[in-house]
Amino acid sequence: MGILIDKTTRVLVQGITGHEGSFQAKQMAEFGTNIVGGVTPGKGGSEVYGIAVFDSVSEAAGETNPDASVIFVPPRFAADAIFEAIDSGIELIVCITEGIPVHDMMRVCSYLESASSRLIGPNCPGITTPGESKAGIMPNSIHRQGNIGLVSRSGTLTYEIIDLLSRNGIGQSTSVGIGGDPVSGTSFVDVLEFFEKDPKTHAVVLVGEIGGTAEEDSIGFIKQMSKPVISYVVGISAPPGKTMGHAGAIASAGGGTALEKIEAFEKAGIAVAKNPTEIVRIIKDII
Amino acid sequence: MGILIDKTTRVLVQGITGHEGSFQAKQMAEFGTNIVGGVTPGKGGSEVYGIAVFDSVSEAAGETNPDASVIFVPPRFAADAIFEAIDSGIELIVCITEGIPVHDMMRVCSYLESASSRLIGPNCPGITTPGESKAGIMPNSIHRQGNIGLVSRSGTLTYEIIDLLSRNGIGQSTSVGIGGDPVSGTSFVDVLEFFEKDPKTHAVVLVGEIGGTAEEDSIGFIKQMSKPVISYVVGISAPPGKTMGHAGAIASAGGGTALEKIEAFEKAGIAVAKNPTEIVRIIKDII
Amino acid sequence: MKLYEYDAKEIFKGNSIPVPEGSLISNPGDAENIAGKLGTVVIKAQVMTGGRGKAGGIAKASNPKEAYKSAQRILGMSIKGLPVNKLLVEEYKKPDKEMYLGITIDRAAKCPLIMASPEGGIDIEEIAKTSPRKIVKIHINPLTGIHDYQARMLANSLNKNKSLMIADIIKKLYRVFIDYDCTLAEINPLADAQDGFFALDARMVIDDNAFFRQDFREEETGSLEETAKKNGMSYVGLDGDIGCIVNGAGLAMATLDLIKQYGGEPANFMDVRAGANEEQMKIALRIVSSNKKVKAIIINVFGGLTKCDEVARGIIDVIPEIKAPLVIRLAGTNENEGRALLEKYRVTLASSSEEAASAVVKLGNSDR
Amino acid sequence: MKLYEYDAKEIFKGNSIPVPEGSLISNPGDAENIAGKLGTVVIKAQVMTGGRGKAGGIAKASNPKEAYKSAQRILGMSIKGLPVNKLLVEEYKKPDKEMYLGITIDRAAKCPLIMASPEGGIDIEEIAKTSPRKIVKIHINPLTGIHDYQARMLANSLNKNKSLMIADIIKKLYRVFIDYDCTLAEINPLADAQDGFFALDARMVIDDNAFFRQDFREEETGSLEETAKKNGMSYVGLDGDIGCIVNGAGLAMATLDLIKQYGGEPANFMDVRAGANEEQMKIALRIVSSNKKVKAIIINVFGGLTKCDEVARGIIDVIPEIKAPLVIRLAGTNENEGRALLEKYRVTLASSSEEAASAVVKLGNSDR
Repeated sequence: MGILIDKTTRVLVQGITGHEGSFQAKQMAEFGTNIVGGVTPGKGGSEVYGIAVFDSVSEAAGETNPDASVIFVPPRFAADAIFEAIDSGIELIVCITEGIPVHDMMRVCSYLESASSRLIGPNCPGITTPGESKAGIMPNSIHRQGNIGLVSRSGTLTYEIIDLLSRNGIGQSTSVGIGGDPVSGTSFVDVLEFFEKDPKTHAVVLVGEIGGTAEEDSIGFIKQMSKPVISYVVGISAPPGKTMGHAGAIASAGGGTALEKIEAFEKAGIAVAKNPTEIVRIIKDII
Repeated sequence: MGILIDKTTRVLVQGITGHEGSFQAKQMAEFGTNIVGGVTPGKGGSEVYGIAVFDSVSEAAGETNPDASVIFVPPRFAADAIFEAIDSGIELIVCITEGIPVHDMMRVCSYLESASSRLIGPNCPGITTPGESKAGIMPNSIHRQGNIGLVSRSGTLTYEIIDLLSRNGIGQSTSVGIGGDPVSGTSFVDVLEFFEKDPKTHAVVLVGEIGGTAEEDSIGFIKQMSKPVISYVVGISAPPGKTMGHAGAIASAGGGTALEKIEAFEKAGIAVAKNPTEIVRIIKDII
Repeated sequence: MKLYEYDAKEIFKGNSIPVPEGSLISNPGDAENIAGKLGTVVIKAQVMTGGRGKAGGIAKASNPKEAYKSAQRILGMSIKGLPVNKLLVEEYKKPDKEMYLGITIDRAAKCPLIMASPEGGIDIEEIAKTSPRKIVKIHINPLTGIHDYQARMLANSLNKNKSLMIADIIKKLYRVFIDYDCTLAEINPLADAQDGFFALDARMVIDDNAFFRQDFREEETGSLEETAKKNGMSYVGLDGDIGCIVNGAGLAMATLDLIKQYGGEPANFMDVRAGANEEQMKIALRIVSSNKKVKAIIINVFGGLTKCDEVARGIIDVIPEIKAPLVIRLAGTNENEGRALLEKYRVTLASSSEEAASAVVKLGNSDR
Repeated sequence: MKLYEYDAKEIFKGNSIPVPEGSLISNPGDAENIAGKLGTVVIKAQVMTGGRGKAGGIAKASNPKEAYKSAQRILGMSIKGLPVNKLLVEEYKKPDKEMYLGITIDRAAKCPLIMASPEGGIDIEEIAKTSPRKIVKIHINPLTGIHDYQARMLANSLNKNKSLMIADIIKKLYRVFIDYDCTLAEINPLADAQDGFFALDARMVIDDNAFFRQDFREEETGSLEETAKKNGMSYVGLDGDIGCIVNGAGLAMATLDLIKQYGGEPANFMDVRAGANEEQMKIALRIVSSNKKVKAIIINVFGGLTKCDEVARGIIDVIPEIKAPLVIRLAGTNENEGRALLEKYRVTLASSSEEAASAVVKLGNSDR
């Protein structure tokens, strides 16, 4: 249950021999993720924590038949790694890498339009379905099984909210970090559509931030949903024209401010939390 | 009836103010084609034989709602014209132009994979459904309504065969010239699939020539067809390594000779005519 | 990274986009000389901000003396706090018509967006407000690049009679946009002058993430933003007095928002990134506390990759140097170890973001 | 258009694909000089045909004198009928291993196809026959271009330990393939030598249709092929004695095939294209009849755009110059007018392609 991944999902790790890749592969394995292999060009034949390493995704795909791949390769090689995963027919690609040139991502996303793969990220913490599987880098300890879906553009703020929910006895069906880059594979709406269909999910928390119109663009679908959505948007104090940490977190005179987003949600009758604690309160009110 | 086009098909002519474009637009109109407009950049607002000319396909599309476009623009601008037609949502694009760089056509064909348009050609005489419509340059006088589908990589040879069929009382459901270039939009198989589904078509004549494996690639489908296919392949006397007029008509040590194709058809039990007259004889035997 | 007008125009020139003849200078005498050669010139302050014209940073001079005087005046100016050290002196092109041409990234469509408007010389946002119907927008497929027919359609919307020339400029601007990894490439205004079209102003913003394949180097300013960036962190100066150190951009923004909710004003945004360690934390604290306005500092860390005990050790090393009171909230990996280490120091420990924000605002307001 | 090895290697060099140092020369003295500088050299006949090695057109020379002698010998040769006028003299690179690398167009897949094989130095068709499993093939999406991972996979199949260097060459070869509108770009053999990888032979074929944007000019040979091409027609010389003039490539091939069926041998393929007119027909007849072997000529025209009366007029103008008997078949637009014009001349009129072919073969066989 939950969305996108579960116990049966066969996960590949691209960039598995790197510092972060190997550490996170271990963390995922400890969480219970069914890791079937890793890829690092030139390191084929070696092992990382008992996980077989291959030279290429196609080779790994032939041997291990993966459903998903989590990408940890450095920014300048990351787009290539995504193309490789797409061309190898990997259904779900989670790209953790931060700092990929936006022109690379535009090319990747354009290519994805005629491919059957789904890309989560880049610059994202990935996906966790508590009790099932984790394809990403969220801390193992914070999750708790339950019925709240979470989708967020953020990283640590997502952990904070998941942790807060769990401490308050509110478990999650699946938590999805879609990433903080201006151009990325999967949108709020895409994830909301999955949650809407998922019988285990009873309500969804949407965590947005400044920049772009991804939050506003989700309103149309949220209004059609049968399940309540609680929104939380950060960056009220962000000055326009400045990038706030995430490449995509930049508001301008042309739009993308937190207040605009919050107003749009309120106008559409969607619950808006002012801080993490309020998310908990609103969920408790609803359920 | 027939395939791809009929009386109701709304046809646009790209490059309508050129020498060939204007002449052929007139011919098409005289044949009965429902020509709804023409396009030549910079000539918007003028008329050609009473046909309104627009500056761009999107403008023409907005005003005239075409289903098909026939392209007569010079080779160096032709790929751009095809892209314009695809992006304007034209369902059927017939590109007459000869001499388009093959790299341009590879790009176009790759783009077509994720588009909803169908491209016939380039370097082709187009499509004629006798009694209905003509989107191309086949001579008006040679056609006769009937039940034989014709698909060919050739130009004048196609006219010759159509003429011969008509003179012998054998009418055509639709005649399709898919073009003599090495990389083109629609294959033998694509057209055969249409003929197989078309109730008016009782048998199909396939005219092939040297170069590539388009003929061999169609055998699998022909064997599944409920309708008889009569093949005719030219170029037995062509020396390997020489381009015989058409950019795509070149056989090599690696393959693509007429004899290989003929043998493949014969081995698959597909009727092979040795000359145009034999096509007529075989059809008369069958029907 | 934003480019100076002069740098952007150099790139334009190298890519055959017509710009007025001109030079970059830093003293009034040079302005005089150049005006002697070029005739009537325009003198433009090279500072990284809009509204230069309104601030008096752009002047027309019809003779060398006038050029000298204007250059002298503008070189003495500060525009929005930025001192004017360099001027672009270029040939004056009288525009019969000023148009807008810009390429940006459409985040929702995930592709380049070219915008053209026959009304130029003002901000595109302004045009969008006053005459939105006069902006023609075309999306470009990043895999195929711009098609001739698209350049033609955009050009037609600007000037049908001269569309070939304009289409050519559009294609070249798109080339620049791609080749230089731009997030913005803008000609505003594009002037239709007696002797052709000219980019009278040029704006380019380069994707920082593409620096590994682009030959740009950011100007050294010695700013806190720069120091942070060099250390792999992200710092943005703000107007308030509460210093902030947070791991993760989203949590940092959330923390700033909470400070505001509790009536405080953040002095800065500071994201030490997910993998922050002892050394990073020390640098971060020094950067944030170097802002004299800072009355109190909040450190809000949710440890995933980051280990709270390492963070605590980094803080402890720097505590003797810091005068402002510290409010620290550590959660996640090794949370208890981190808190234990800090307990013996004169810092306020909070157990949630809200509690920390509330506490730091109180400390900031209390005059010590 | 095929390029000479030397021209292809110049392009390779300009695109940083390593080739042995060498020069193009046309007299033995130059070969001697170059050998003096380069040490052991390889001397290669520059003719546009395969099998130069077997024909003795390639020689190794370990000293200047030997180089002089070999150059002198090869410059006197003809290979498959082509006189050797130029030699490439280049540094000898001893290959530890010879590999194959080529990019072509996969017509069925409609995209570039890169092929690599650890067995090089022989034709790819030969490799395909003897060890098909040793050829690795990768299709490239023409919109995205080659991905690093694809270059890596191909390189790994050649030599895993040196895959970075090979991948680099593969990417550069792809760049050449695209930038020069190639239908073939081939390095065979690619040598793994002591001091690196080298393209020991280079083959490039350029798409004639892309000449408007490529800076190539075909060598002037004065051949009939060339004259026909300049006049917008397509001529291919064959070994027989029946001259052929047809409008349309498919119909021309069909006509040739019919001539064979009736026991004749065509002297040429000649497509005068769909829009042939009076003038074109005159040129075509003169080209075809200039082949002294021609004993009879067939003209087979199916008029669409082409008008049969115009064709007839063109023929009539040239009839006095033509000694070989003419068989003419006109069908389609203005067929009757065309036939009527020709009736008073000593030509054979046929009413179908078959009839025409049969007639021309008979005429060709009868000794006049």
